[in-house]
Amino acid sequence: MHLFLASATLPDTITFAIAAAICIVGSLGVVVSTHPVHSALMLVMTLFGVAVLFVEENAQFLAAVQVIVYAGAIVVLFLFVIMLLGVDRAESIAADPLRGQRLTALLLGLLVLAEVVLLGRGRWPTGAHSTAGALNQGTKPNVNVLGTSIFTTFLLPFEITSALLVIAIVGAVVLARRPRRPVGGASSPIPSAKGLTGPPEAEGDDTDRGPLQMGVEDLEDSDGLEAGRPGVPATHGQEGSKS
Amino acid sequence: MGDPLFIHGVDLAVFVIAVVKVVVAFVVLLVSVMLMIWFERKVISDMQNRIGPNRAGPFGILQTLADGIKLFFKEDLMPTNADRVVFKLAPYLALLPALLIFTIVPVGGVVTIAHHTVELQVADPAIGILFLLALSSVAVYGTMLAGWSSGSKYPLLGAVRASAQMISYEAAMGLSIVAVVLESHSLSTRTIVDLQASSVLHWNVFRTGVIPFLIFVVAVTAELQRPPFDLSEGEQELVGGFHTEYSSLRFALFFLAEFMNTITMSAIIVTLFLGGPDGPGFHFLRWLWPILWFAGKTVVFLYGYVWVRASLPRMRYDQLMDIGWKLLIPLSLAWLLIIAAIEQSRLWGVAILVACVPIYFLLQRSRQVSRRRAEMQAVETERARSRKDPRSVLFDSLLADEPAGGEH
Amino acid sequence: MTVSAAWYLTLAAAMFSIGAIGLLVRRNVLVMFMCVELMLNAANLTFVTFARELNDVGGQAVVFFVLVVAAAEVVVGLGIIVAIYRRRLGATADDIHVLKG
Amino acid sequence: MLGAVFLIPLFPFVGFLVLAALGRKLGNPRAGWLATAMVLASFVTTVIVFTGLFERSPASRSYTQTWYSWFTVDRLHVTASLLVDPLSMTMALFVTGVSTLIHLYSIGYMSHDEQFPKFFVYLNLFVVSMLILVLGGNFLLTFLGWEGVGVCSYFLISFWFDRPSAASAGKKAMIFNRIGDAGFLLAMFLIFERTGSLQYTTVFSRLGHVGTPSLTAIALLLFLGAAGKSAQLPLYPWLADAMEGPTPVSALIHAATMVTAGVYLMCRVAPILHLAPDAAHVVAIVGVATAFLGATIACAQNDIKKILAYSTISQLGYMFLAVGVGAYVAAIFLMLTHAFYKALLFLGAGSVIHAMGDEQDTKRFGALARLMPITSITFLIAWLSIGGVPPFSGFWSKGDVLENAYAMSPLLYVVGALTAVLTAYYLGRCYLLTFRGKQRWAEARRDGKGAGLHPHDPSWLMTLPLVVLAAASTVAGIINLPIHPFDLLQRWLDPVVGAQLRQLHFSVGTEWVFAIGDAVLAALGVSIAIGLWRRVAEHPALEPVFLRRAWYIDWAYDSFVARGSTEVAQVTFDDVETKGIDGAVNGFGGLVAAAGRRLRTVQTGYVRNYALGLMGGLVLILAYVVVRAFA
Repeated sequence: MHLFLASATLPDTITFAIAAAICIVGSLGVVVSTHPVHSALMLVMTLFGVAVLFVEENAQFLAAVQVIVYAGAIVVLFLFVIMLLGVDRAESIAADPLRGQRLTALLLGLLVLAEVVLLGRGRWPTGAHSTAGALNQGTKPNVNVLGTSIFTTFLLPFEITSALLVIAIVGAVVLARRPRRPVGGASSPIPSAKGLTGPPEAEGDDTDRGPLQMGVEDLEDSDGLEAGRPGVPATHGQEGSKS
Repeated sequence: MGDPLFIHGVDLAVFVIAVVKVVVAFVVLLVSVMLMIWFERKVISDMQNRIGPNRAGPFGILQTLADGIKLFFKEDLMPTNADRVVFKLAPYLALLPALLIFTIVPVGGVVTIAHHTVELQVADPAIGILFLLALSSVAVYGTMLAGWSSGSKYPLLGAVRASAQMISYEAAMGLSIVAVVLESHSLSTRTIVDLQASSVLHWNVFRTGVIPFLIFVVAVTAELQRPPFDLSEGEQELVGGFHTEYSSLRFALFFLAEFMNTITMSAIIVTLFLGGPDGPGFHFLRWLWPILWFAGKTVVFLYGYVWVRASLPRMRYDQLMDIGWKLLIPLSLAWLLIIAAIEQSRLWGVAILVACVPIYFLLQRSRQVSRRRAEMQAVETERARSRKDPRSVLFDSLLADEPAGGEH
Repeated sequence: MTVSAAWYLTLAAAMFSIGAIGLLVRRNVLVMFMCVELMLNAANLTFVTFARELNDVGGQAVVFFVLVVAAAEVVVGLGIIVAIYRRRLGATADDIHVLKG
Repeated sequence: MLGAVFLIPLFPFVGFLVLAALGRKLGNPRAGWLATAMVLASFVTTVIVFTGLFERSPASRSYTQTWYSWFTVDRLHVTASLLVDPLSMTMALFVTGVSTLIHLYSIGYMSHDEQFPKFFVYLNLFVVSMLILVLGGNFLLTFLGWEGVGVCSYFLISFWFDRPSAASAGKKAMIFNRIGDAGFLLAMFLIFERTGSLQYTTVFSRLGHVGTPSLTAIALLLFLGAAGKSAQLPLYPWLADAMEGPTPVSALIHAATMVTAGVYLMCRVAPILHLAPDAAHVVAIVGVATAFLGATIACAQNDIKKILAYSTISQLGYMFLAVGVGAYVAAIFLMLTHAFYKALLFLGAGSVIHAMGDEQDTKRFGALARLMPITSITFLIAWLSIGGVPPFSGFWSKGDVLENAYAMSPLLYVVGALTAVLTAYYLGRCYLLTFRGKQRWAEARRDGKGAGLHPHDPSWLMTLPLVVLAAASTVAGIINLPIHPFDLLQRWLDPVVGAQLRQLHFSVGTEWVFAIGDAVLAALGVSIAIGLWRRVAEHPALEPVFLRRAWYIDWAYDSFVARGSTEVAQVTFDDVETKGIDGAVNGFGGLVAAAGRRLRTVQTGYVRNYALGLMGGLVLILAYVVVRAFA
């Protein structure tokens, strides 16, 4: 491992240092934050750091896609779920109920880190050569190079991935769908009786809705919009229904 | 390829020029926001047959400044339930994308300063369009976090609505941009603008066949949450939208961000579809004319936004989602396919066009079916609603797909 | 000339380890999920670094696929989480141990 | 015209497909008519092809039609090709001809059967298989037909599968045939190994490079196959049991066509047999032994179909005798004539059985001649024919065989002659018991059903084949008279087997001596039969239990082979299977289950615990990589 930055220019070094710091702090933030929303924001920060590093490494397209897909879609999805499900209560991370889990985890994590850093010093040539074409092709922009590669060498994986996306969409819809309930059940004259046997009655009428509506209603079901509020300790309504 | 400014390496002059460009862009943007607010108020007043701001400065042109100063000195309130960090962070997250997107807009041609070729735009990254898409997808955060961190239900609902809306329309917007990219074979805004130069017929509006332009304008309007797509701040339902709990300077920031976004997006429309700074010029002050053309085109769009705001009623939420998912996305997708096919050969274009016809009818049929089902469900819901507590009725009507009644 | 690959790899390893530790330590399913994303990002960073180091566009292409797969994974994963939370609000990963032998 | 040869098997195949798909819809008579029409069409095509072949000069009477390359494995290249030469055409002619008649007969015979269409499905499939066997241009295609007729034989023997005896008879036939087929297969392997081909013409052209031991082995293995198919010693017992099938089946498959496939195969491989004289001797000895054995058993049987079955075995033995002594033409000649009169006998027996309400015991018949004149007369003709009474066809064909046998060894002639006497005798017994003497069926049947019977000749559908076959049996001898210009078959087959034929050097006088001797033998048998059985129905001394039980050979098979193998199987099951293999499997399963119970505690259900495990695995893998990197 080269421990010297001699070969790197100053702006590059500074950029790397800042981005790396963002990444590390962000990663730690994800793990340490008690509040899932904070974790998500820290994750976004990390993602931006990684995007910067991508640009540094001449992967402009990936940097952009990283932001568009990860920050713009995935984490937003996380936030949606967090906010709409009303599960954004702070988690008490003082102690772990699984004995020894935390210590072992820390130990293993550090071991992995140590091993990888060690690996940086070792050599294990596999003899593998470039397979998918050169990355630097004169003045050709990164987007063109990557695009050509994806639509020629990696065409089949690309198509399969698109199929995977469709499957994921269908799967998500099926998962998020609430099974149709007979309307008769919803119009039960005794709400309290229904409350004993099933989920709260507010769910009665929605038969076919997306996660958005559902989420808000869950929030409502859980007896209190307070659930959607940050900073409210986990001591209310649905504590009983947990266990 | 790339910014000609950095071709010969970075020296002090280059550095200074870059910094100057940033500062100028920032200042210009802020000032134009100020003017925009004034402009909007004045135009709407005119349309509503009243005078509008006329006290501060000539024609009330300093009214915005006065409002800003007032807001600056107001008490900064923070709700007790608020998530303090995020609450403070959100306005900046809203402002930042608006500012950054403007950096890739070419506001004029190319000038030479101190032997350096300088493009009149803050930056010209090779992946400019991706940058635009990335930032517009990041723009959701400000809204979303602001609403959530307020710790209050109306802002939360407003934020959820807004972000759902933004995410929905982003797809259509992206697809219509792809049509432009397909025509220009480049992601750089400078290249896109250059390719449109010299003739009105080279403008992407015509080269992509108008449809992507229309889709883009509608989608951008929804992204900006300008009327008629400003449901997230429907006063009757949600008080003031996601920034209900904000006050003082933080509120000003949101306000700023909103109008800055409007300006930026108008500029982007002009850049992508209307040739940017392209237009006839004179030898006298050669560098000035493109800038004027650019500003003029942008103002036309700004006026359009104001005009729309003054004249169109707000849409219903289900209509909004319908337009986004069932009209704009399929349409832009189909159009994109057709353009791509024509790019390949004319025969392919015809083939795809023909293929789109049955798909269109299929979509029509599915819409019909879903509408009928929704109507049937509405009846059931009406029955169930009669015995619910008022609060849930409110939310059902705000968030349900089916017509909530009263707004027809 | 930018910073040497070793630094990037070390950074990626650190991120990976942090993500892994987070996955093992946190009980909130959503946060665990985010930790998985962290680990994925670390892997992506490694890929990109090697792509640069070996001058092979394959590394970047793989990252592209990882992004797409991550998106699909999150969609389904969050769907599952929504389904779980619908049953029992505020459940943590430890509450869902019905799969034990 | 030769190009039409593919139509020969195609017609019945189409019939088979149509009947298999739509047989039930076509219903009782129509399905039968369709099947018959298809076989008739096949017959007509065969005649056309035959004439085409006939027009050619004798030297060029060999034509191979290749459909397509069937498969290729390394050196083995097998084509689906048909071989048209005098031998195959002779077989094809008589197969399709006899099949047509028996199909016709079956329409009447099976008219009351509920599975009428299915019967014709099988029958058509059988004809297809038989034709492929006969016309196949290589060993493998012949083997395909060989197996096809085997499976059809199984289907048809067990046609009334609700009778346990029929079901087990089918199984028995299958098992005995399998033994023979194994021989055939091994022979094919050996042929391919030695000559590199399975095509008849190629194989025969390369025989010069193959050593005599190999040829003997090939010939013996092929003979094993032929013995299985043609019911020779020691694989003959299934044929008697095969009589459980419907009588037309017995006539077609188990008398006229399928069982002669072995003889056909032997004639087909005459070049091999010719070069392996030891094997030929074995064939001749086994043949004559079978002939004698079958004849003696037939003398003591009461069941009319059993008599005919053992008679068939005996006659097949005769044919193998002919093959073994190198008289291939005589074998084919005997096969042809035998096909006529044996089919006639079976169909006649079928008529009688039909008329007697499914009674098969000759001791319960008697005096049917007046009631069933046509059946009686045709049966009489068949008897005289098979008995070798001049000028019926059997006289000529059998005489031919005996003459050749004598040329090889007088001993063979003596046994053959004895058999000839026996043949005339036991069929005379059968005829006399059935059609002459006292009427016994009314009182003999204890269930009293016999009293109400009014036996009569069946409809024209069934009598027509009888008459045609009777005519054929009478005059078929003219196709190969021992006088030069009239030895048609001899000259016709000359291109195929002429080179391997044993040349006889008898003077005309000697020929006359042989002919008179044959006639005397026949007369002897006939007169003994008439003398003994004309009036009396019981001669216990002439029907010893020893013969009635068929030399106890079935019993021997049962006691030694069947029971022995059952014992072995039982021991294997008890000790090896139950204790050894099952024990090991169960023990392993128990081990896994026990381990699972122990390991179950690891399965906590906590996702994070599992993740911990994953992480541990990662650490280990990385550790390995690190060690590799530095090592």
